Amino acid sequence: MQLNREELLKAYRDMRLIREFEERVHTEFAAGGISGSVHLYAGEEASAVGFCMNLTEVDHIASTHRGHGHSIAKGCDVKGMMGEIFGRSNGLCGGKGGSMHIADLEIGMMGANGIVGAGPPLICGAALTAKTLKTGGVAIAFVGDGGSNQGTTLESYNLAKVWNLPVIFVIEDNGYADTTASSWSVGGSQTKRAEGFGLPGYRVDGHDFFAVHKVAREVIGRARAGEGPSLVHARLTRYYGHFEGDGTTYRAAGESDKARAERDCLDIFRRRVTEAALLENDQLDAIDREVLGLIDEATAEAKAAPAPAIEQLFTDVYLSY
Amino acid sequence: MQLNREELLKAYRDMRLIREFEERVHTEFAAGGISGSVHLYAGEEASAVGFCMNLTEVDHIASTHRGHGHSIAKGCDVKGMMGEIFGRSNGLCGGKGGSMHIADLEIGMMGANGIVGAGPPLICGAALTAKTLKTGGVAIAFVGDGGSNQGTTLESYNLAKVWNLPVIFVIEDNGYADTTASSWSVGGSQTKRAEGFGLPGYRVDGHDFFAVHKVAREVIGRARAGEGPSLVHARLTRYYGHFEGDGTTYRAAGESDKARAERDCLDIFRRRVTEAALLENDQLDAIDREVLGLIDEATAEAKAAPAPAIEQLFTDVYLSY
Amino acid sequence: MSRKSIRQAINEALALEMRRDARVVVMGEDISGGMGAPGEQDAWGGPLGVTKGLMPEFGRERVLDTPISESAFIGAAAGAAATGLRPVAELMFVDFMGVCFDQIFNQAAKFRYMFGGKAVTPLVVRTMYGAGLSAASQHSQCLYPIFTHIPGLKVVLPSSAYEAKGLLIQAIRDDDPVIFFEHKAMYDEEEEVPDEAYTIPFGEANLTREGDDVTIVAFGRMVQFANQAADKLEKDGISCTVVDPRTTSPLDEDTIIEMAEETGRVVIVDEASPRCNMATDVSALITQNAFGALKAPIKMVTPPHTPVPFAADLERAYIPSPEKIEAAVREVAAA
Amino acid sequence: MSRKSIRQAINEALALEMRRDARVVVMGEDISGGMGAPGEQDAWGGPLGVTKGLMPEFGRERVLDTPISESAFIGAAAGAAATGLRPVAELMFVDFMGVCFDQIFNQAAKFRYMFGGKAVTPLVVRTMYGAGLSAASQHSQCLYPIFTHIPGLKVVLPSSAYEAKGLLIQAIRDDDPVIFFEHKAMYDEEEEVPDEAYTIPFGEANLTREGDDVTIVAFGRMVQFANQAADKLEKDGISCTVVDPRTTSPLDEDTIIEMAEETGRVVIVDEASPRCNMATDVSALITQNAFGALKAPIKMVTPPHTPVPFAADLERAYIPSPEKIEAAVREVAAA
Ligand SMILES: Cc1ncc(C[n+]2csc(CCOP(=O)(O)OP(=O)(O)O)c2C)c(N)n1
Ligand SMILES: Cc1ncc(C[n+]2csc(CCOP(=O)(O)OP(=O)(O)O)c2C)c(N)n1
Ligand SMILES: [Mg+2]
Ligand SMILES: [Mg+2]
Repeated sequence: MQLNREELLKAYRDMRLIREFEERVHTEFAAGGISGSVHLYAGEEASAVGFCMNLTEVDHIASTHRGHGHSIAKGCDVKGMMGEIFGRSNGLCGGKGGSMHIADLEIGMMGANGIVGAGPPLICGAALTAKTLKTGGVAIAFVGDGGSNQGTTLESYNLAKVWNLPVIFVIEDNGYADTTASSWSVGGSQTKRAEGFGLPGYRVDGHDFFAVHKVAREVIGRARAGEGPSLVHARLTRYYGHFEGDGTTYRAAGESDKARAERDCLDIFRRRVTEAALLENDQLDAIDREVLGLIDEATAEAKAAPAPAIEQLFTDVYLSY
Repeated sequence: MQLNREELLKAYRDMRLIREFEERVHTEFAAGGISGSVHLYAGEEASAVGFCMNLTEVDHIASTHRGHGHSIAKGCDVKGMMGEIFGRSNGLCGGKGGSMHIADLEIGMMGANGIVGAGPPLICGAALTAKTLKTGGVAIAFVGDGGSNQGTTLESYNLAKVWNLPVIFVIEDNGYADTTASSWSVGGSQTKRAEGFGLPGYRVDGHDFFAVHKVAREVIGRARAGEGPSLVHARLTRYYGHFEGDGTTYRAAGESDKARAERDCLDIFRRRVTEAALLENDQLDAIDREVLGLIDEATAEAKAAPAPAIEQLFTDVYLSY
Repeated sequence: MSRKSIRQAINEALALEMRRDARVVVMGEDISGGMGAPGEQDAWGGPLGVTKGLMPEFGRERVLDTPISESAFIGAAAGAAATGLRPVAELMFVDFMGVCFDQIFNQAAKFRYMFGGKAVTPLVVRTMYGAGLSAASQHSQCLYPIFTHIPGLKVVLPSSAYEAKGLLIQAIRDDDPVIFFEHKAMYDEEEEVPDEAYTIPFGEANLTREGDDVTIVAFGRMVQFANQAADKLEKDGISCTVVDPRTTSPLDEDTIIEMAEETGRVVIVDEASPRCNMATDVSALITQNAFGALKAPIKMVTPPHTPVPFAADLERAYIPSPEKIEAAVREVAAA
Repeated sequence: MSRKSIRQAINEALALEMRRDARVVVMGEDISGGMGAPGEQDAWGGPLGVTKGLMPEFGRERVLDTPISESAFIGAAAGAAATGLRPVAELMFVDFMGVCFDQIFNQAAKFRYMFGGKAVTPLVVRTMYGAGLSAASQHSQCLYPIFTHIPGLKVVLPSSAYEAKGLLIQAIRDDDPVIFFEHKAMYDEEEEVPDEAYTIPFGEANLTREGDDVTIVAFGRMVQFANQAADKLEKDGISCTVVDPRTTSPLDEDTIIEMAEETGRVVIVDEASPRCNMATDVSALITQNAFGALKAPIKMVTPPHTPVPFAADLERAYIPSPEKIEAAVREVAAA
């Protein structure tokens, strides 16, 4: 465990911030303040944070429809995100994108994406930019277990390999694509697929921040050193439905409660760092309070923000036309 | 070697017929009688015939842009094929398809295809029909090494696996996709990719009919028994350019001549069966003559056949409209 | 006969045809749901419950859940159609066409022509389209003009529950590839629908009303909006004909031309992006064939040339509304 | 200034821009050729030699051959464009769009809008289109109406070598995603082309001739055919204006409307399939905006609603020819 105290605090705060953000979106959605399709990342925080902790602003990530966690981990402004999800003018995309299109290219967040499997090709492009312009950057595509079956994803493994791109594919396997079990939909295995394309493939427990962080450091290090792409298969749990409103009847009774009770990434982290006396419970509690306050503020600001002006309908289609 | 005399004669005749057909198309193209893009299968005959010998009319194949060999091996009428390539009314598709769209659904030939990677999804459909209607049929997609990188192909491995379809994917690796070497374009390996998706993967020398036939029998038998899809990686050589007109400067000097001299599938076959005293040279020579006569006839008939009537432009778009 | 939602009408059409013909199979992502999962099977019946109940009745052999691989399974549906099944594949949102269009437009659509008339491809692709549910740019598009552009495809846009049932049964019995568009904001809309199977032929427009002053040609959900506008206009003494072409390919050119000629004033309403869309298609048709009868410029009511925005107010401003249709009709009536 | 073929003009445009700006990279299947092979490198320069010579000058880092994976590499080009490069990706034939359209129409085209104006995507996709080389149904399509339909894309259809060079340089310098269509039957056509770099702005139509009787609006290769037809008609005293819009998106609506008004008689020539195509788009535009000036029905000259056939005679009958254009103009002139 090579993380210093500051890094540990940051890791915890990022995970907690994602969790609190998602819990709030869950509540606000139920209360009727949010429209559209919203896919929550609660339960999967260790993956986004474990990877993004190893990145800087020269690095890029491409996300999925379940993009809030990746966005926060990569450094998107949570107030802007909340405003966006509420469809307000203070939103990160001015209210034009919504939950599924949160992006901030300036900090290397290439966007949540409404199209399953669209991220991997795009991230190959970010990696190509890094390689061509010698920025030193690496690029990570987060992909769901469902998205791992999309041809666009599979092609990208090969392109990354033959172009020797600094790319990491992170398969976030939460067991389901919508209602469909990954144990059914994924023929073979994620790591063997990687090897089939000549990529080193790793498995990791996605509930365990430290495990994720360790493998992330390794594959990112390799990519940064010009040694090419890798794939990481992280098993993890989504706490809520596929989207807000999903009854999740296809899951086993108590399935996600059990994961929450036994394999929660925040609990595991807290236990680990306090038992090893790396951090104090007080410090973590303070973060919890700070984060809660921030989410309160973000929510209040989003609700108070005006809707986008109608003229916004017509702008931003082209730079010039 | 479990083939009887009749089967051996058929195998030789089919390979010879393909070869003679392709040699003639090569000559006629050079003479200016054929227009459009023509991709010749000469050199690869053992693959098409080795597989299709194990099929009957309940079975389906999907081919590629390089489709003449598969078509003949599956039993398409060579006169109809020649007429089609000449764009004549006696063509298998009435002159509307040309070399890249030769098909005969009645005998299970689902078409050459102008789109690289389009065959694998289609063949999953033929296999689904066989499975659903319990025809006992199996389905084979022939795919080039270049086509093996297309997402549509890779997705199909997974679909065939999770639906447990009676499908075989045959990767015909002739070393090049256009000018691009498969040693560069294919990350990993074909057989490891197969395993990555949970399919058994086999390698075979595609110049050797007997080797192909053996593995074909095995994977087709397994598919027919409901034991699911497989992949076969056949290495072979295309004698001519990517298309007629290609200068092939990207190849090593003498590369294809060498293969013709040393690894020609017809030579290997003849040597093997005559040395083992399974067939006589005379018998094979007789086939050569018979086939040559047939190709002469097919060519003469194609040249003599009228162009399609102009009204044909408007027909066959819909059954009813 | 009973009141049924569009959701029910579509479900019933599928069930009836599956009972009638063992070759009809349906497939798609979560088309039943719970595949391989420990909990409820048939958990969703598609994301909006349209196919719920089919799997319990017809089994997993005929109601096939798929991995997320649209090229593979839509292509498989095309291949199955060409070899003896009559598949109804669900492309969850038409916005996803970009990952599988080849199998539709270069394969299924062209088999028959390329093969010189020797293929029959009874494929139906059901797909959701349209704005109105805050689904943003990648889940709200119409895109039917793209499919209409392609020779070899038939394109269906039902405007009500009655229409949906009859047109879907027709689509399933049809021997050509059909793309069947379901507007995601309309599933709950109800009307009287017969319980038994019936078909509505393709290429025969429906006149939802006839009037003397202005002819409105509208597609899919816009038929409803056009009728709402016509109701209001009626009160001000402007009487409209509303033409619902039902299918954009084949298009009932004769009825459209005739109705354009009758009033000499035409408004076309299309929820699709404005360039190269059905509004331009119908306008050009009329101008080429009924020019002499036209008394005023043909007006098109469409969204602006922008992606679909997320925020509710922006999305409302994006969609052609009954108010915009009304204004256009008034303008054309006065011209 | 010297005579250059369209092939040379395009090659020169690419080379000039690559010299000027290190962020410009080109990629595609066999765009150089011989990748990993034992023989000649830069063996093809694309299937028709258009990019030959770029790799020797700029190296494999900036001239990137790709596996056959259009989604991956066109998507990579989009992603690279959004992160600092200015990629020119080659989609060998536009007919292959069906395997990669998502990356073009849902990703590159929509970034800027979805992200609230915070993306810049200077992507160019070069692609071959059109019939005439016996390439049959899957290698002869036009499909630019589909791209024109999509908000967020710009669509360019050069009609000659001079146009191709100036429009391609503009495309590369443009900050929005541009789809650049090259007609595969035109590469050898020559004219005088300046040696240095120059740009032709998008959305400004070119009048290849002006006349009094009939306005012909034509696209891409059809501009040449329209000029040929106009030459013949001239001799019979029918004088035509020929409008080459150059780009279908943006479209120079003002010039088209103005030229339609000047003659009051319009023929539109489009090589694309007839439904929801540019002919309908322009016809509808004129009818909505210049109705009062029209003296005759607008006629559209297009192929029939069929795939492109293989046989030479059928293909010839399929393509709008100078003769068909001439006949349409005569009809409109007499109406
Ligand atoms: C191309 C495409 N196909 C289907 C969908 C519909 N869809 C959205 S999310 C989803 C499931 C994704 O599952 P997975 O990749 O495992 O991600 P998770 O939701 O579990 O995070 C589906 C089918 C889509 N958005 N895009
Ligand atoms: C989707 C698509 N991309 C590109 C092409 C152009 N193309 C036709 S054949 C070919 C090379 C195919 O190589 P391979 O699959 O190895 O088959 P081979 O020609 O060697 O038999 C290419 C790039 C195409 N027809 N379709
Ligand atoms: Mg999942
Ligand atoms: Mg090859």
